[in-house]
Amino acid sequence: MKKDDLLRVYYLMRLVRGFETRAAEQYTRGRIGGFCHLYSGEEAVAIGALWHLRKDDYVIGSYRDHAYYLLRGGDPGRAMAELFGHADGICKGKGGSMHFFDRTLHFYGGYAIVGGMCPIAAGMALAARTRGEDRVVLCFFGDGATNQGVYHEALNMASLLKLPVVWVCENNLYAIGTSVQRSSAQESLSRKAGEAYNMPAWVADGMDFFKMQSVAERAIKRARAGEGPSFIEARCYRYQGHSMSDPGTYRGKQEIEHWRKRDPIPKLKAAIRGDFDAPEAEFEAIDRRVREELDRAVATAEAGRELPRERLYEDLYVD
Amino acid sequence: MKKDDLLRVYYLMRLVRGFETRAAEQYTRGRIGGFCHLYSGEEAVAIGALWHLRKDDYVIGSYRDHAYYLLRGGDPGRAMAELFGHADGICKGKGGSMHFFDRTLHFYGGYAIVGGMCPIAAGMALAARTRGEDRVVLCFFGDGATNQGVYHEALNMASLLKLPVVWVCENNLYAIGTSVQRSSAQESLSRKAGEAYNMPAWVADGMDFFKMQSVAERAIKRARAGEGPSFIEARCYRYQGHSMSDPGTYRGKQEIEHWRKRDPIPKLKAAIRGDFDAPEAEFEAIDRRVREELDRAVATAEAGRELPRERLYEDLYVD
Amino acid sequence: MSHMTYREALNLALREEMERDPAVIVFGEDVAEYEGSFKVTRGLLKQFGPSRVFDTPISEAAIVGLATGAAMAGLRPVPELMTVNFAFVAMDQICNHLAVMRYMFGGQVALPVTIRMPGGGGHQLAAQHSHSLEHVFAHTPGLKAVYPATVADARALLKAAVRDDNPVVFLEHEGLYGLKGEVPEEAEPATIGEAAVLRRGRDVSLVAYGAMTQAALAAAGALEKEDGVSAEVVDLRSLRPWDRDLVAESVAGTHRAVIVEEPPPVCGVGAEVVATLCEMVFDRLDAPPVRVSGADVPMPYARELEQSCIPHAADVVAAVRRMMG
Amino acid sequence: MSHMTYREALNLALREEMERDPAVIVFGEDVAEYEGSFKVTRGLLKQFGPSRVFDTPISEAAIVGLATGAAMAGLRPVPELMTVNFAFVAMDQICNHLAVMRYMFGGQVALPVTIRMPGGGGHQLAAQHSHSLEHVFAHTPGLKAVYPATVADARALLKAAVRDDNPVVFLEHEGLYGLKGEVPEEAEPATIGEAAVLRRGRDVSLVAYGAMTQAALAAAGALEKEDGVSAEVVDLRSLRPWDRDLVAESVAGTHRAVIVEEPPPVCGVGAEVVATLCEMVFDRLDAPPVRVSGADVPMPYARELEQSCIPHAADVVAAVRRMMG
Ligand SMILES: Cc1ncc(C[n+]2csc(CCOP(=O)(O)OP(=O)(O)O)c2C)c(N)n1
Ligand SMILES: Cc1ncc(C[n+]2csc(CCOP(=O)(O)OP(=O)(O)O)c2C)c(N)n1
Ligand SMILES: [Mg+2]
Ligand SMILES: [Mg+2]
Repeated sequence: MKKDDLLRVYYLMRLVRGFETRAAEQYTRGRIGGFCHLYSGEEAVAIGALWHLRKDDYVIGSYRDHAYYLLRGGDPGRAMAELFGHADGICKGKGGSMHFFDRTLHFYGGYAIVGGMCPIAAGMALAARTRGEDRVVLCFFGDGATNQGVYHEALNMASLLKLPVVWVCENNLYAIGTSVQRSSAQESLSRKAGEAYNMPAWVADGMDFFKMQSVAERAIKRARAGEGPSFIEARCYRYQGHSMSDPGTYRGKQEIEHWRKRDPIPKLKAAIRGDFDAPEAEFEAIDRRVREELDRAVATAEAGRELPRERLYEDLYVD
Repeated sequence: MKKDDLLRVYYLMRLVRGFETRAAEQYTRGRIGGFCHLYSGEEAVAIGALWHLRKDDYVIGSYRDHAYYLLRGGDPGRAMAELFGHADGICKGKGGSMHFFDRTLHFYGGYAIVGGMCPIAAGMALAARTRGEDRVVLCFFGDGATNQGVYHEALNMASLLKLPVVWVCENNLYAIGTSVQRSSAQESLSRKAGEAYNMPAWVADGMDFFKMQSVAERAIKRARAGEGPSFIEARCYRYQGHSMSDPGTYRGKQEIEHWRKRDPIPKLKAAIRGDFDAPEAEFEAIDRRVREELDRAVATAEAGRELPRERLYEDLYVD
Repeated sequence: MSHMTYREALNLALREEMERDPAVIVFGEDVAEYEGSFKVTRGLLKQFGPSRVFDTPISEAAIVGLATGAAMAGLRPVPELMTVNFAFVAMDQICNHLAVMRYMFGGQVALPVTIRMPGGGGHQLAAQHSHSLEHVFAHTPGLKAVYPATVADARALLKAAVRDDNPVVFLEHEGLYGLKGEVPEEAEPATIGEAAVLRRGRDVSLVAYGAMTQAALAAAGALEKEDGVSAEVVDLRSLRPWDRDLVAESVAGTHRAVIVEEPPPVCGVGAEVVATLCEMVFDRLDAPPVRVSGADVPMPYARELEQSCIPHAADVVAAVRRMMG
Repeated sequence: MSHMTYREALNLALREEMERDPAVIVFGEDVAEYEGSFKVTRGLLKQFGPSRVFDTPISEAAIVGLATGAAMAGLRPVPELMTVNFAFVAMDQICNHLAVMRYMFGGQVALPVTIRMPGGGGHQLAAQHSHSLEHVFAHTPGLKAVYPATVADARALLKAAVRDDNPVVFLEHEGLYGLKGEVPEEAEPATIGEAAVLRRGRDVSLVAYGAMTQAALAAAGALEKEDGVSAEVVDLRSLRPWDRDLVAESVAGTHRAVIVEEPPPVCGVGAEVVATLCEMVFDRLDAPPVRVSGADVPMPYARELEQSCIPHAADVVAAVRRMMG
């Protein structure tokens, strides 16, 4: 990869991480309500998985969805406005943190029901295939989703119909307070999917951008070529509790430390520096740019307001 | 196995087959309504699977359930009365063909929703385990059930909790008009279950009593010993359409012929004759006994009547 | 005009809409090669090929989700659930995904999905296979729900549902598939949300939908002949949105209302109609509006018992007599 | 008497029932080690051990099925669904298995299952996480459904549910967990199916349940002070069976009824109450009974918008003023 590209990856990492930090701050200040799930620690998964995606490909995922929107090219200001519940938010404040969505970016939503988005992903792929397009669908979900019935139905159907879906399982080892060991009889989620639904299934290091993008490239190519779905189990970790209201005390300090040592950001930085001449100032400039963007995002959000009550009944039906 | 036991198996085969023939007749005469699914062709599956079960073990299954009830020691007369919708039927005529149930025999029901009985089976096993009993649960369902979400949830849960369940998949190659190939991305249903839920999974010849009982014996022992659930894929065939209202034209004559040649009844007879001195008259006596029992069953059913309308609201709640 | 069955009218509507718009696709359990459990999709695979008409595994939740995703990405899916009973396993996809998505995403997406669901009792299918779930769909903002009662409506409402840019739950009554009637040569889609007066009357309004319109019509005939009572019969046709105005107008004219519904009463469509009549025309009521509903039990298998759970014309007649008496 | 929160009262009831009967077991997502999303199951794992209190995967349908099977084989399971929203994925197991089994098997089996489900809006959880499904459970023969509105009832109704030999859907309002109140030292189980008059009044009956009793009580206070109107407040407590007699008696006394419910109105509990009042006390009504219901939209996330969807005391007051005016 070229240096510019790598610096862009670095930028995206910082952007996603930084956005979550701001979201946490605003949540603590009471500006954001409801559930707010942060992606911090898992950046390499989404950035890697989405790296080879075309603009017209589809993305869909769970409620831990700020990153997907930002990575598809979303506007941090409109994202923050959505978190504030404001009318200029991505979904006019009707969706909130768990329900980001931007049709123009082909980011088709964050969903709050575990596993619920999986058959919808298959449906998008079906539409693409039916119209003879070579678009691909990337679907993100957690380890916990693999215990939900509809997930199994969706994987079977996608494989049977050879639909162009890439299933990206963010295996961060926990579903709220329950570890994968305690929730899945088959701890290898790639085997659980691959064997049962007869599709290629890979394990990837979700803390490493390079590993993620290379597996995802294969999966996307396969899907685009009409060879059907495949499955990526991205082993990763969320640094924070499940959501802003979870202290996350079920995980030992040592475990958290272990994973924090594998943080994707310094790892990426080191990799860039190993291959290129890249003075600290270059990274600092990016950090500053991100900071400014996010300052603006918060300012935008602060300046907005909720939809007026009269517009409550809008957006329910197409006339 | 001793000759007496084998003749008992022969008797059970005849009883199950004969009951279905009578049910079909009565259905055609309009005495039986609703859906009526016959087990003809699959006798060896249930007889083999249940052979090593103790009286106090639990059995549960799908709507194709006449055999389960009869094989647990049920009364063909009360079964036929249930099909007629009469008050002296097993469920007072409230259940019908798809919902046989006899608490005293620990046969805990036939269920009409594909896959719906699977978590219930796990729950019965949980109760046994919680009370420190060594009872085992045998759960029957079709190939089609393996595409239903709740089935996956149940298998995972049973394996995770190490519950004493034996999952018996009657893979008769079709779910109504849809073949396994066209409905399951993983055609090997044993692999689909075994790999995904980390439990032993065997394929057995469901047209052969001996094969079935020997696999089931292992599975039951395992469960009884507290080693957790296992899975049996019984490869079998239903001779009739899916239910009495399905002509079954989606299957070729040749295919049906092929399977009919493997009919479990003559196969069993030949095996008995190979090992023992067993003149035709012995078999004929059994055939006659079955005929008489079934004549009585039909007569019982014909003599009955429906629950009076005043009793419509009974059996809804425990007071 | 041509003469056909309710089943044939549905089939015709599907064919017409598929011919009209290549975005319309049909899928579900045994809808393609087997041509549907009730043969409503007969001939579609042959005419439109496997990319537009295909069979799925027994995975109702995924069937609905597949339709939702396909609609979001530009198709116009018309999945079939083999019967409405299996909507229970797909309830989350119907009520907590399909229904809410447009709203929660701020109106960014249209979801033109029509989910066909045959249902209703009367065939001795017992408790697990005899549900009517219209009250759930009628309750749920974001959905539309329709229930044709006539052959002409089977076609016209299905065409309207398929062309609607919103999710529509399309309920069909298994007992009506053989019903015969006329359909116009050139069928226009119906307007979803409009009820119809099936029979004019002065003394009481019988409000019904689906198969219960048959009971209401028969009751109206008997009341006329035997009691000299003139009953108006209103067919709701749509359950969400529903035609409050037409129903209120009818009752304002007759001053009496009997609502006929097949499922058990509690929190049902009948309750909604009564509550709405109170809100709209309370002062015009000469008697309390009453419901004639299914028995409040799971459906029993036995023939007579089952029949005693389902409202018949005689029950409607009796209710009217009590009211007038 | 001791003073505690609604949450603590639920916890106490669980402990008491588990101490009383070794057949009572508790399971669900994060109920054991994590002690419950809302901490209602705090301390249970420690006190009763992992064979009676355990965590499950995110598999609500199987959670309910597990409870059903365990109950059929002699236990008395009290599963928790993390929130009522996830009942959608378990709807088939609740409404088409648990609810119907006793009946369809001719009364051979008892199913003492209590499914606890926290729910209700007001916390900005948006469309997919703010459902109220009581209308579905109230509709379904074979189920019982209760919804405690007070701290004492949280304990007494939960004890009653656990001891009941029938399936009980036990609804808890997330907004009430912090509510404080008195519970008697020795709590007897409540009687499922009995409503309660929370406040006596002469001019109008405010019928509510769950968190909406708070709005009704506040409205009654305001009406007394500001309008000199004396409002009676009836808490339904049970939604299936529900106390038609007590509600009818109250309305027969006041001649006016306002029903307050949190979810959208169509085919809801409010509609059922109105329809029943028409059947029982139509002639005693001085005004049409009205519903004050949630807005007929999926729940929006934004704070003010969400609040405008949920009935408040002011809405109830306004409805009464319109009615009296
Ligand atoms: C069907 C359903 N059940 C329960 C929940 C509550 N819930 C929200 S997130 C969550 C854990 C999901 O864990 P996982 O899938 O691993 O994703 P992660 O949060 O770790 O990214 C649970 C149980 C839900 N949203 N949907
Ligand atoms: C959830 C659900 N979906 C659809 C049906 C309708 N249906 C009844 S039986 C059946 C086929 C089941 O096939 P399989 O599981 O292979 O069992 P078999 O009938 O072959 O014994 C279908 C689709 C149902 N009963 N339940
Ligand atoms: Mg996780
Ligand atoms: Mg089969």
